Amino acid sequence: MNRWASVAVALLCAVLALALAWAMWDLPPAPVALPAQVAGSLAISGVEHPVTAVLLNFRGYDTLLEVGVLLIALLGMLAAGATPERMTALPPDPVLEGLARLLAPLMVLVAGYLLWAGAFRPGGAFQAAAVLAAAGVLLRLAGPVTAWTRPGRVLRLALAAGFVVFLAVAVLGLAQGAMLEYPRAWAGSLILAVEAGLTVSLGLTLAGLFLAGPEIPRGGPRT
Amino acid sequence: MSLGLFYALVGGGLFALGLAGLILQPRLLGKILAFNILGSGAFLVLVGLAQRGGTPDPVPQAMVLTGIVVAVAATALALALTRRLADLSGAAVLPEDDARAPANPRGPDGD
Amino acid sequence: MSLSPFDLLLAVMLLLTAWRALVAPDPFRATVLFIVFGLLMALAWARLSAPDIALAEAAIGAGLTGALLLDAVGHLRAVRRQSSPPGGDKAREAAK
Amino acid sequence: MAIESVAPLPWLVLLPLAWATLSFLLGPSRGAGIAIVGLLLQAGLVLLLAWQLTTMGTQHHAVGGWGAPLGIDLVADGLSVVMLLMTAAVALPVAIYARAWFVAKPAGAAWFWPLSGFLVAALNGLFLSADLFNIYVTLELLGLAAVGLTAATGERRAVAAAMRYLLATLLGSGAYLMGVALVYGTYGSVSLAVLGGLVESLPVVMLAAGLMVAGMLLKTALFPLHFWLPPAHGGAATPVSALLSALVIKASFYLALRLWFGVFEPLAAVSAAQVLGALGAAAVFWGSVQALLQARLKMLVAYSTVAQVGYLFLVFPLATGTPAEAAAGAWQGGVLQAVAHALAKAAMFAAAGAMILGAGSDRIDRLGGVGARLPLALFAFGLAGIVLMGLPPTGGFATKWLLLMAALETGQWWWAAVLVGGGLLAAAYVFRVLLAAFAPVPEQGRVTGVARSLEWTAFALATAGVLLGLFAAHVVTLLDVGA
Repeated sequence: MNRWASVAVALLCAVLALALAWAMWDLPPAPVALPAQVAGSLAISGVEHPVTAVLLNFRGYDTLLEVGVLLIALLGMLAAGATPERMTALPPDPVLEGLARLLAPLMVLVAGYLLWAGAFRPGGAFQAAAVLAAAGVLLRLAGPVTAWTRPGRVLRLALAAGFVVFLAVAVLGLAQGAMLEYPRAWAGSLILAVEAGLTVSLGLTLAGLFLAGPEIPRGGPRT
Repeated sequence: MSLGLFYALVGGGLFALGLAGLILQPRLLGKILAFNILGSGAFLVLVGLAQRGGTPDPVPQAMVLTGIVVAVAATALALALTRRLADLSGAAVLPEDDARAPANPRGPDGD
Repeated sequence: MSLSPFDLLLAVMLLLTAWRALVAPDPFRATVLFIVFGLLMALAWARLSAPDIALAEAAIGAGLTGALLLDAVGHLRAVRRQSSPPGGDKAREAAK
Repeated sequence: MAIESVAPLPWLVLLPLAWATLSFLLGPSRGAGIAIVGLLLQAGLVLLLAWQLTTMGTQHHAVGGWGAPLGIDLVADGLSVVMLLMTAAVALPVAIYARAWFVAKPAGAAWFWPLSGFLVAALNGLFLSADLFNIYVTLELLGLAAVGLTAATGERRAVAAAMRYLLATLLGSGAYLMGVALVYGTYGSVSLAVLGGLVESLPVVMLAAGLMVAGMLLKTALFPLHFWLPPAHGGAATPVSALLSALVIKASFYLALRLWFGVFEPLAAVSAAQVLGALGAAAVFWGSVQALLQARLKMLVAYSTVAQVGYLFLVFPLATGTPAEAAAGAWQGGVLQAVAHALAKAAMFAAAGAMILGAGSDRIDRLGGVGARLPLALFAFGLAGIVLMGLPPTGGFATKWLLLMAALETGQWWWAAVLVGGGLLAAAYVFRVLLAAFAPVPEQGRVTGVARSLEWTAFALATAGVLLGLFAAHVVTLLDVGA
């Protein structure tokens, strides 16, 4: 792009920023107050933490599709293909490996705590999954876990498990009258089941986003 | 000015910055960073503007959590494609002259 | 909660790191700046009474995205080193 | 189970998600069978839904039992159902085509089935959603699935095209998300039903509408934002090209239509509509001329999509601020154009794929002998071409007729000139292919036969595009439900 076009783009973006600021300035209060509605229905949502209630109950459908987004991102990466001959284990690094073997179980523990805590305070499946994924990445960097291009049957099952549980709960809800409608008495346990499934699958998927790539170069070019 | 509105304004600035970066950055890695900054800007507006009255609103907060996961998924896919492209062509820019895109009116593959 | 000098500083830092990450010529430097940006975002979320997002942003936005970016930067460097000898097949293909 | 107790709305999303997951669990390159069964069931569900619509009117489903604005609503009105019918009518034949295609050409087969299942689920979800943020999630699901499918052959050209496509689609949904953020901030809800009674002409809403519509223009590849489309649609595996060109760009067009003539109607300006129409006209000419200049068959078909997208945007000047009757005609013409193009373009890509497979090259000047060896594929290509030209009695004719009438009734004759000129240019690029295919076999080349199902599905799709013209009145009746 030539210089003048770049300047024009930069100027237009600056104008956009100013327009946004001007438009947001001094808005009257919103006519619909959802926080009050969330608070009103929180008691029958099955969880005590409002964000978790929105994420897995009131707008659980968004979350269902979002798990699908993660899965297809992974599928897209696998489909685009990492060159198979690059798929080898990294040379072991004893210090890093020792650290990883120490930290990984600890991280799994933290993930478990976050998952359990999500019902009544900040935390939940996504944060727990992120910690699990971090453990996976660490193990990958340290050497014990190898990259994969074509996940085997067990891994595929583990990757999809959270989504399958979520889908099953969505279908189960249809018996109540609507997709993803939890029976009142079971809402809490069903949400916890969904979250547990999601933690494992999302953790693996997030780690997979990292592991599905070609190997990490270390110390100069490889053949 | 309320805290919410203040961060919404910052979000507007980040969005515009990301937009400019996405268009002007020739390198793919730069474009991917720009997309993430653009997204962060939109997230700040979503939560900030909704909370301009001072009360926390769990609904946009949950939406942003969804959005962050979507963004990391998109970023991972973009990086995988960038690496694949670099493996195949030896460069981390879009081939031919359309690194100048998206103002380029003509697609590649004119051969 | 009302606006404090800390918020002003945070806003300036957010815009500045975002700007620097976008204009940095070196990909590694740009990525590090982006990770700093992600951590600052986590602080902003905490200020907006959104601890859930702050946690997710730190873990996913800065942590995982950062790891992915650093990994990609390393890979791209290795590729460039491999394909840099003049007249290599890949270089010729890229020039086509 | 009694047929009345089946709720098609949630199942239209759950069913493709289920077969996508199942085919993922089965493993690489597996799942064609369950996909076809799933799409057959889906076709049945959509027909059931269409029947419910004509007898009982607009259908609703409150996900989670909460109802908007706390929960997310699914709503099927006439427009949604026509789009769902289009999706089912294209996806099923393309799946049958893909099954045979990947036997002949395995490149890109590994994760085609799960990715296309998610793609179909995203399309259905988008057409049914009545919630702006939920639509954002379906848009991302759709975009990433489409990009993954584009890149799946793993060739340099395809990966570069996928990357460009990804950046365009992410920018489009980023702009859309910003619009959603502004709308939520202003009104405190993202439910289309709630917003319908609230939206007024505030600067912040104007900005939101502008960002959202601009994002959709980029995703629909309206000239001059079409730079990403030809390499992506031309470079992907052929069944993928068919899905992308026929369906994926229609999703963002649908959303632009839904927003412009729905929640944002109070702000729709005649001047902005004229600009969209002008871009559409430019797309028709630019895309057609580029199609004429292409050396490769699939690139020609891809540029034809750029041109055909142009017609879609003539709806905006013809139905904004014009008398109700003319506006209704233009609206019907625009939606019919989306459907007619979906059928014809899927047919055209399918036929082109069969011809390329037979000729062993995708260069138009090497197509000699195809006419004699693969007459059915060439016939399907020609039929699809006739639909795109807009000759009677095809679906293309019905759409052009409706748009032409609206142009004349509103005194905007210049759009009529675009319709006629575009048809002539389409004829030129279609005949270019037909002439090349009827040429004798080149010296060293020889044309081989291809699987019968490749030719038959192309023919079926093209025939559907023709028949659409005869059943246009039914489609229009359906479209009017809840409008």
